[in-house]
Amino acid sequence: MIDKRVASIDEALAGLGDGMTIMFGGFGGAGVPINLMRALPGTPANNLTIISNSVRFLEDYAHALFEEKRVRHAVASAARSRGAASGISEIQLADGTLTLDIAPQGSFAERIRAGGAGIPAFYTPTGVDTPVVEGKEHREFNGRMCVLETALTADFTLMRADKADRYGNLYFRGTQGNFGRDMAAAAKCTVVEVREIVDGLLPQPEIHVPGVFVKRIIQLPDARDA
Amino acid sequence: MIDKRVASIDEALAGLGDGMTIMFGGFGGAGVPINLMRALPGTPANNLTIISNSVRFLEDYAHALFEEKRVRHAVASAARSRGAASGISEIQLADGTLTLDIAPQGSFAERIRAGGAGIPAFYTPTGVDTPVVEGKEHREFNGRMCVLETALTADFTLMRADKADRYGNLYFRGTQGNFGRDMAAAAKCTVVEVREIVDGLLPQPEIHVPGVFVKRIIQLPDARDA
Amino acid sequence: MSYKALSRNQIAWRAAQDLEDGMVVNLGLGMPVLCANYRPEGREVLLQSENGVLGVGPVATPEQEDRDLTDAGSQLITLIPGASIFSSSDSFAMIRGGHIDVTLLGGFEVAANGDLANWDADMPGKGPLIGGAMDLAVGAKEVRIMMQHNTRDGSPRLLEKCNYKLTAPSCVTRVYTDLAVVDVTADGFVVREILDGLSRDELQAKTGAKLTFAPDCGVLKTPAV
Amino acid sequence: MSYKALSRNQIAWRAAQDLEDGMVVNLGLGMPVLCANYRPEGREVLLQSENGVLGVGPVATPEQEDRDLTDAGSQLITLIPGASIFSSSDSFAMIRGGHIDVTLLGGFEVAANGDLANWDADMPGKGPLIGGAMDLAVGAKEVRIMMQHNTRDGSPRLLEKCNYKLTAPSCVTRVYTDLAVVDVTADGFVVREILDGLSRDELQAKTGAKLTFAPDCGVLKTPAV
Repeated sequence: MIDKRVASIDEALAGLGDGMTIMFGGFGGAGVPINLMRALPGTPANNLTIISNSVRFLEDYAHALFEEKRVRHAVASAARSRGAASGISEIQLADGTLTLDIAPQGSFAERIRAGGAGIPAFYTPTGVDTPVVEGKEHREFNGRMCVLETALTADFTLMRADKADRYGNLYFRGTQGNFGRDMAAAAKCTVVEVREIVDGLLPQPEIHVPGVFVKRIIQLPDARDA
Repeated sequence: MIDKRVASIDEALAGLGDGMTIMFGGFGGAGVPINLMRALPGTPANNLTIISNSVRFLEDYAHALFEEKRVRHAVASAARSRGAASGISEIQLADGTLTLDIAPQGSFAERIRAGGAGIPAFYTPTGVDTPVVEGKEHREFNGRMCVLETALTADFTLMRADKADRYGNLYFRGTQGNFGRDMAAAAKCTVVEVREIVDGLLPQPEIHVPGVFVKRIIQLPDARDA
Repeated sequence: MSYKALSRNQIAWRAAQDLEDGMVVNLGLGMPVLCANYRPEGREVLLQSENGVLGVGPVATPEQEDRDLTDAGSQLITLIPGASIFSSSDSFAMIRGGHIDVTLLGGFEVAANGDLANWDADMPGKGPLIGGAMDLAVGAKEVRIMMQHNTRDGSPRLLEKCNYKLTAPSCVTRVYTDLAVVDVTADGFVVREILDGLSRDELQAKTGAKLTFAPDCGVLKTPAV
Repeated sequence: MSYKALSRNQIAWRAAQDLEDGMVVNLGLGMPVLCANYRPEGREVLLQSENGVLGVGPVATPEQEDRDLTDAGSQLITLIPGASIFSSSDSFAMIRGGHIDVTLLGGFEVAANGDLANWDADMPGKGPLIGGAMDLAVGAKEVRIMMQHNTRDGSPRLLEKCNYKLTAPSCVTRVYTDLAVVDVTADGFVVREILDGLSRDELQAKTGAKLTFAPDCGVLKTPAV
């Protein structure tokens, strides 16, 4: 019997260890795995690479990871902390504690999709003539200059959805899906916190992510209510 | 007011002309635009490139295009006619009337997605060490040899869905979506035959293809019933 | 003569008038999102948001608020009938693939060849933020910029060459400022509309590149918005 | 001694016994799809079809038939509870991306290094048909082949080197034939099970590459199916 339900956050994050790469779903507050992020500093995970559209989410919900210098590299389309003063990740970027692979958001999303889809690299016109693709291989297609972008994969993906079933099938409310839909396929171990694990199995029209991409699901209340 | 409804097949296929490239959705009988295919020989279209997972569909529903030697090039993952004897497309492949770009089905599908997504080319491990990628650029990523595949785009896409609304939003039944979902975005003029054009607009959970990818919709009965 | 520069809402009103019936439009953060409020009556303009929405409706009222339904600016939104939702990769496939008719974006600088700089203002101590701007600038059929004509210290933002890091080269087709509507053409900046009471020489003096004035150059409207 | 080679259904039964609880499996056309009928009770094996289905159920009865719901072999199918449907590109993303545990495919030839040839039998006058075989052979975590041990004219199909055009190199892990179950290992073909009544020498004589016999080499079962 296929049963991807886990009962505790410890079980959900089991195996998360040194030197790993973790992807984080979520955008604009929707689909952000706040409960799992908050639990990260309590794991032995160190020397981490984080892949998150915005580094700020990690500052918001797993600040101790930065304080304890456990994040060494970030891949993101935004690495700006809240407010006018420097945030901890900005300070660490400046002093070299943290390194950054900054990408246009579309290239960021496509690199994740490629990672889950077995596509090691692709060309895109985005970023050409800007400093963010300096050093990347350039090549012209149909008269348009493009750059080579490589796939992103991870050891873990942490994300939030609205509903799941024991197969790991996921249903999103509203715009919860965003990056998580592709991140689910790009990691070896995808862990999803959900509002509700349904009895039985989700009906076909409600399945936004097939369970094959998901390893563990855990029912946890909306951390924004706390 | 956005209104992509057209009333006649002539209107649906208007502009289809010489030297054009046409994509055809459909697999296993589901999502095949049989009505539109049958109307193709009646258009002035000549010197065509067809992009269809199987060339056979065109033989079945637009045989006259081959008889009149109006198809010069095909991109497909299958170019085998029905039965043990040679079909007309097989004869034309053999005598050079028709040329063929044969691709593994996954590369075929991904090339179409890339075409709609503004990705001019990508690398894939599929096909390496087989004759179908001979002459294509090879390159190793992470120790695995891959080949460069280029995007496919078209002047027209013809496909079938179950329901549409005036915005061009599409709803598929069962497995109708298959290649059409990506082909809709890869053509300049996507024409969709549907069982029903709904009053009003489709509800969000039923929209499988956003209308932005669709140019014309036409309500036509299921040609398999004829 | 004296003049009163347009407010942010007036710039947004002006930019919104150019959105045609049936267009698919992506509105950037800041001034551009204000355009949603000024779409001319009777036109169906579909708003795309790069977090995965086509058919963004008005910002949610307190009763409508749903924290799981946001736009790319993290505003809580509503959907119009016929709206669809999809993943980030599909959203950028839509953007990069050339399916967005117009994107309206904020800008730091625009060059006479259409180069755009709008993502990195070299803020000391602050990290970079690209977001969707580069993909929108590269992928949308038309890129229109909304910005103040000058910086706070009076420096021009319309330039021969951008000083800030580029977002994308040769992409901008039109700029809406608080003083004028300026097209980017093969011959450089062409003024289409200028504020009443502002002389052509004064506008040129506030601009860092040569301006040409269209033969039918009109008066920039100042609606009460 | 004499022996009776396995029927197609018996080969399918044997291959199905190796499908473990929780596996995601893609079954190729021909013999492989027969495996769906012999999945051991109590195991949840999810069947993927490359036209965009995860959770293929039994072939539709006449009352259930829906022409818009098919598998990659154009059979009218049903869905199991928990099944999902997606596009062709998403389906092959699933396949190429390594998310399929096992694919069972038909074969023309398998080489001792795991090379597979199963797509182009050089039929005169007939066009090529690749379909999903190459992506499945490259992408699935395990590629298992079901085929007759020999061609109709008695030639071997397990070879040192394939004669037909390859589908993919070094991909096959196990072969189920009407005579034996043979693993492809770093040391070449290793026989795991052999038909009762068939001697090792006879099997070797019917094979085009050296066979090793596993220390625990067992008897190939002949269920009444």
